[in-house]
Amino acid sequence: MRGRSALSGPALRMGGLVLALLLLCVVGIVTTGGRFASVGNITTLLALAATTGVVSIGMTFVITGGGIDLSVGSVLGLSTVWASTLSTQYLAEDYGWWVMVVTALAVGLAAGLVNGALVAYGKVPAFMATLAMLAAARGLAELIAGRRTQLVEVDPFLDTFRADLLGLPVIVWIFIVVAVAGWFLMNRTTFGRRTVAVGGNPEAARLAGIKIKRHTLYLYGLTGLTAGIGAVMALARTTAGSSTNGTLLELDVIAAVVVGGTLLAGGRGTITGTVLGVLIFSTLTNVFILNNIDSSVQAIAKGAIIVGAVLLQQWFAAREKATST
Amino acid sequence: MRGRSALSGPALRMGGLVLALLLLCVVGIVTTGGRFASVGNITTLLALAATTGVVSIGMTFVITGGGIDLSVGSVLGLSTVWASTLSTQYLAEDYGWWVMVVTALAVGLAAGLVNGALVAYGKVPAFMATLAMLAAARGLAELIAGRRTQLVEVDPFLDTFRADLLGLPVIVWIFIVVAVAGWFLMNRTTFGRRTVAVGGNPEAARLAGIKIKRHTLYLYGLTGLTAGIGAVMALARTTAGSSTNGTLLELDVIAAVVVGGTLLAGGRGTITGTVLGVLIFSTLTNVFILNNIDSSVQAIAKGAIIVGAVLLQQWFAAREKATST
Amino acid sequence: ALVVTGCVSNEPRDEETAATGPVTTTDNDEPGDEVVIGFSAPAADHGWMGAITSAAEAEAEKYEDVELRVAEGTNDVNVQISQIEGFITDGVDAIVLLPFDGAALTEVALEAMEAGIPVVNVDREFTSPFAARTTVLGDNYGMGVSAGTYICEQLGDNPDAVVAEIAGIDSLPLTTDRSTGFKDALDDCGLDVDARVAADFTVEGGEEQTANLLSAEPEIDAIWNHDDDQGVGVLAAIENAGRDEFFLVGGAGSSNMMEEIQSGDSVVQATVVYPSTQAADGVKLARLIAQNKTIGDLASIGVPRTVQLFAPVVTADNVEEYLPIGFDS
Amino acid sequence: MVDVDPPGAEQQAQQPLLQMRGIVKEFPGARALDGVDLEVRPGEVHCLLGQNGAGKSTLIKVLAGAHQPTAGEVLLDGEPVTIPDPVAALGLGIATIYQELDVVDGLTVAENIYLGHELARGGVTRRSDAARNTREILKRLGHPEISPHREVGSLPAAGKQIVSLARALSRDARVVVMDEPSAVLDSEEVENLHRIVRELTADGVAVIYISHRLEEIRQLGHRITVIKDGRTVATSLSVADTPTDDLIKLMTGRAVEYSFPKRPGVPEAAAPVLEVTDLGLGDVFKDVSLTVRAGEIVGLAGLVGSGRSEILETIYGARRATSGTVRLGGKRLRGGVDAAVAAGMGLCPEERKSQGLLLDEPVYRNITLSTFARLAHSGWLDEKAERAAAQEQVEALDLRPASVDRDARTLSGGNQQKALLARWLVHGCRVLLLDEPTRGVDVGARSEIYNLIRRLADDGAAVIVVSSEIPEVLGLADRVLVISDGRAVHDSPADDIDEHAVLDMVMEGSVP
Ligand SMILES: Nc1ncnc2c1ncn2[C@@H]1O[C@H](COP(=O)(O)OP(=O)(O)OP(=O)(O)O)[C@@H](O)[C@H]1O
Ligand SMILES: Nc1ncnc2c1ncn2[C@@H]1O[C@H](COP(=O)(O)OP(=O)(O)OP(=O)(O)O)[C@@H](O)[C@H]1O
Ligand SMILES: O[C@@H]1[C@H](O)[C@H](O)CO[C@H]1O
Ligand SMILES: [Mg+2]
Ligand SMILES: [Mg+2]
Repeated sequence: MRGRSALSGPALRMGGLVLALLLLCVVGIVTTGGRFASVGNITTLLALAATTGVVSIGMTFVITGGGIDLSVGSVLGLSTVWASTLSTQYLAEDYGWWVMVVTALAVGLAAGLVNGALVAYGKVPAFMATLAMLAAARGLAELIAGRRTQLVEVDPFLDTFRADLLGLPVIVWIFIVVAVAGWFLMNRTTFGRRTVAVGGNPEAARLAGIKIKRHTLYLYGLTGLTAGIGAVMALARTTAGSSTNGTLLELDVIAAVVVGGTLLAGGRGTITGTVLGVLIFSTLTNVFILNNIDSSVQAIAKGAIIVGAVLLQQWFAAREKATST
Repeated sequence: MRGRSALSGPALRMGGLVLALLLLCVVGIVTTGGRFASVGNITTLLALAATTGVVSIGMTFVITGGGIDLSVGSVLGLSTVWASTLSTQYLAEDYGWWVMVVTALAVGLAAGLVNGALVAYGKVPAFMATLAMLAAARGLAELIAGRRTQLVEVDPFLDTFRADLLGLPVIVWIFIVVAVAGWFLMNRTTFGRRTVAVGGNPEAARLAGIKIKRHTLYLYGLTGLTAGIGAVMALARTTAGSSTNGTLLELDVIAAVVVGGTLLAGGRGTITGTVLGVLIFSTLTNVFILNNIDSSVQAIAKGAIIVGAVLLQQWFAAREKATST
Repeated sequence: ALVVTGCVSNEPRDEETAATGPVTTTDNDEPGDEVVIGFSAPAADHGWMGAITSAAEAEAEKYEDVELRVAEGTNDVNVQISQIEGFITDGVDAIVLLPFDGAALTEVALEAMEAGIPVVNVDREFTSPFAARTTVLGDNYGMGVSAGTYICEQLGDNPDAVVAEIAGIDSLPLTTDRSTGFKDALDDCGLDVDARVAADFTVEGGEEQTANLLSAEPEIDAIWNHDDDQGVGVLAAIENAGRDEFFLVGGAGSSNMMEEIQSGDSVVQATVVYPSTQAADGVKLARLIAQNKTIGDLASIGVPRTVQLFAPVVTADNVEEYLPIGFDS
Repeated sequence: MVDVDPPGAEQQAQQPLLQMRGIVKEFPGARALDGVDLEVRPGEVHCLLGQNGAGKSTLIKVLAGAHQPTAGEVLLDGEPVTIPDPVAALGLGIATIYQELDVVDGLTVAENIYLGHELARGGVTRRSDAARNTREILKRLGHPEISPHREVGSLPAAGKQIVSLARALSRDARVVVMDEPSAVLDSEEVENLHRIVRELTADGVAVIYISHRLEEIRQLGHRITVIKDGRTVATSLSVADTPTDDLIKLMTGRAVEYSFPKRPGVPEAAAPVLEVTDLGLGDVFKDVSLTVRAGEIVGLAGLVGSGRSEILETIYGARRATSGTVRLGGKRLRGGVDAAVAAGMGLCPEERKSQGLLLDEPVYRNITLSTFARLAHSGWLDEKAERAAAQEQVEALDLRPASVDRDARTLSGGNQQKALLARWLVHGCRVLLLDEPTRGVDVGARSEIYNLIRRLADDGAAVIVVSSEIPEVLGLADRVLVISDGRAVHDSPADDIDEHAVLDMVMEGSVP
């Protein structure tokens, strides 16, 4: 009944995740020594986390708002393809690299809005609408790409997004900016509050005067937009657009969000948790590879660790409950 | 409070699905003439539907009961691998083909029970627990198979399950039997009624004296078991066990179940709908193949058709509501 | 080995060159009986596989007597089996089949053969010799051997050299074949694989896995990358990391890897060709089989049972020669 | 108030059937029960009284095996028993009707009634037996028209309550516990319920009855136990011998004026704020016209299912009217709820949990759900202002506990209702639509809510109140509309009509 639980609650709830991440780091350091803790490796790790991370921020919103978006991976793929078609690249050569960026963002946003319109106004269950988009966007990407990998030749684009800034790659900065913006949006704005309300009890939100359909539309648009941002990052990282970009990304992203503590049923979302979830998974892969572990064993260990992280988190949540008495 | 809607409701709700299936058949006949409607083609179509179909029946239960099982595909793969290891096959040579069948079913059941235990007793969200199982089972299958495809050499096994019975392949019969049993289990037994209760209002179910944890355990066990049955069918159809069997099966299965009208949130499930959902997707693939359609265009069309089917179904549901007022 | 490559790449070429490719045939290209050929291959989820289907389609286009029915590319063996069953029901004249998993498609191919439809098996081999009339093979084990041998030659007498391997999809038997061949060849000169990742044949996978790999191994002497499609990502990661102390050997033979080799200033020194034209060869041979024709330049009658394609190592020395058969990632 | 002689008055003192002693229940963050004693005899209606949050529901959940007590013992026939889970309670012959509707929407009426104790042979349900028995039970409950095969999700709240009741009856219990069973029922249904309860007690069954309607307790109960702040403050009071004022004092610890606030009368000149003209919604209701002036409270009386909730929801824009218009301050309202809220309308819905609250969010966010955007500065939340606004209402409404940071889930039913009212108080509505505003609210809070509604009206708001308690409508409203079968059959000042007249009208309309 005291006010303190509001302060300590979320902090404690994150405890399990932070502990899991620290444990992983300790394992990394113990097993590989300086190789894990090196600046280069940490940079690599962050750069690898960045794309998934940005899309996960968007996904956190849509899940908190009571939805799900299975199409993020294929929309990201479509965006990379569209932004790297020859004609887009020609335009970018003439007018500047922002043409490619705008194209990627616009494609992501548009796909997201289509999802949102289907879910909010067409009343198609989110799972179905975005599954359909998954298939359709992948197909469209293949058509546009003609099953080719499209190399990015626009040097100013590559120079901008592959550069380092204050010792960190630009794409890591993008992740940081998106995460911070996402945190503010979720916790400090009316948009975030509406998201929680719409996901927690849509009928109550509607009767309180919140435009739940329009908000749902925005949520999917936002997630699509992050897929578009992710596409720009993938283009920069891989220097190529391909319809296979983002394959199975949706699973990684949803796993990170849910391991982070966002309720899959909606109504509760945590950006901090999502960031930790993303870092846990990237660190995991990194530690595996540093130790040269067989990919099958990796898969088994990954399964075990997902379960372990959730159990740990629950243990902390239970403790939180107990201490707040 | 009139009684009639109980009779007309489900029938009408299925109307959209039946219509969608009929439409697809008409398209098939119009575009390919006799080739679609031939006995051989219909048999092919049903055989294709069978494995997905059996697993979808299991998935209908777990979703109706408020859960989800993302691991069915990789558990199916693991079961095929385990049931076709050399040692199992030796045993089967000595004692009879049932050894392979029992192995496949046991592996499926065991994996399902592990899922169930994690969800019910470990309180791990279903999405996470079964995602972990997805990764772990696939890894384990790869380890056991040593990334080799294992040929089934036990002839009695192949003779039994690749045979025809009354003009239909045995695996189609298995699908029919599982579907009928599933329908009966869902609609005519205490197990089925409790499944709806557990998914629809777990608190009410608990207060009514239902042991919801144990029931949840059973539900995942059941789904694992259907993955095991699916493995037997896959072994028969492909004459080989492989860790790649069942890749992405979960998406097809969930799509079929949800398009069929089972509520993803739980509390409402329809076996008839699931069967129709499975048939719609197989027919779709079949018509595509017969018409020689580019796979990218297929993907786009598939997306459009998923959305179309859901909208059609909704239109029927709306009509139902209107008439039952 | 018998060379049947070079007929076509996925670059559209003008009729004339193609019809009179390096291996000149007899009047086999004259129109004959109408034949319907069913074609099925895994999903075109990477450039090589995309090129496989495109090349097969382009090949069929050239013959007015060929109607090619292309089934949806799929990585689901169950679906692929039903595609073949469909072809059998349709009574096509021949089937060209690149199975997702050779073992799993063997039975249905046998059924086709028993139904009197000749099957041309491409790339991933069936487990029964009776399941195909003719088999067109790349050489996966041989690819590994070629790459390993090349690396042995380059690193020669340095037993401490660090060798890394970037495989494709780990769960595919062909990956195991390639890795085994690679390991065997390295064994011969006293080297071993110090680090290994699997990049799933995708550009993204290549970038991600390589980034981690480079972090794991601060000093590398040589890398073999199984697949040039994922190679785009592999190169991006290498560039991200600013590393160049090693050389890289590619796999499959994409045109952009060949261009890298040609440029001379890239870490890419060589690539091992795994022809993306094998399904096109399959179509060609299926047509001949269905029309009861035979291959020219052979004394024997009838299309051969097995055609194993040559898997040469492409280096700066011979890249000019191979560029035309490179496929677009 | 009717003063019926309690039917069991002649009952002699006998061995108690059920005893609960020193029951303590702690929740993380709250001690809900702090030593409760209860003693129930066979064949009696034992009433459990207490303010919202006193711990009544928690106590009966302990008895039902849904909660495990932290301390204390339960005796049945003088023998101590443990009740580890709901199955055990049912096994001991204790059946419970919970305060929250505990039915499964996706199952049929018969399936709900037999959920957990299905009539089955080897796991296969005996459907025709279940249907037959269900029909019998429903007939006994006076609802032969409900089909056993109807999906419960399609029943209105009252129908669901009847299913819950039927379920308890299907158990052949020795103790039947009813937690505010009459809350969602209208007067006719309540009569029906009382008949059932009397039949049960005549058979020797003990009924534990929770209700906030004191007149009901007078009619039905034999003895009373009063709980305050998790403690028993009086046990086994005789209904016949305890004056209402004493009961209220026991419950609240103070004297509460149990009457309706004075009506100042609406001046003729008062401007019409809300004008509803010929409003209709499919065949649910038709041609509803009403005008509410500033400072006026209009009551809608009618039977359950007569369409009153739908009328409110349609005025509010939550349902799309099929005909008619709604004007607020002379301006026609178009669009949905958001437009209505923006124009200054507010609705407290009938089912507060499913329609009103974000159960896992703190109280203050529930209170500011319609205003947080207004308190925000160009999209940036001002939580300080939100808390302050919420805190003000929490104090004004005496919401308990008074913390605004608690999750809404942990509030008792009556306090949840107050939180919803607080939402519209913060908003400052010109038109307030209240659907069953005192359902499940205790006597003390009830008069507070009445005063509050009156004060709002006096401050110039136009209020419409839907209530199934006819005295409430008559006592609170300036003007009464009687709704029967989707039509307004009467419209007059409240003084011109009495309870009997209203009953006559609604009954007449309901005759098929
Ligand atoms: N699960 C829970 N966690 C924490 N506190 C709870 C929980 N359930 C109930 N409480 C608290 O226990 C107290 C008693 O609640 P209870 O629901 O028993 O009251 P009640 O007498 O039934 O009230 P009402 O008349 O409003 O229904 C309240 O203060 C409530 O906030
Ligand atoms: N969505 C709907 N579509 C059609 N009819 C409906 C719908 N919802 C409710 N009804 C019907 O409308 C009528 C009025 O329902 P409702 O229970 O809301 O009335 P009410 O007067 O508000 O009663 P209560 O006292 O329970 O609030 C009932 O016959 C009900 O079955
Ligand atoms: O699918 C694989 C890869 O694309 C490889 O690069 C060439 O061989 C094929 O079988
Ligand atoms: Mg209560
Ligand atoms: Mg109502």
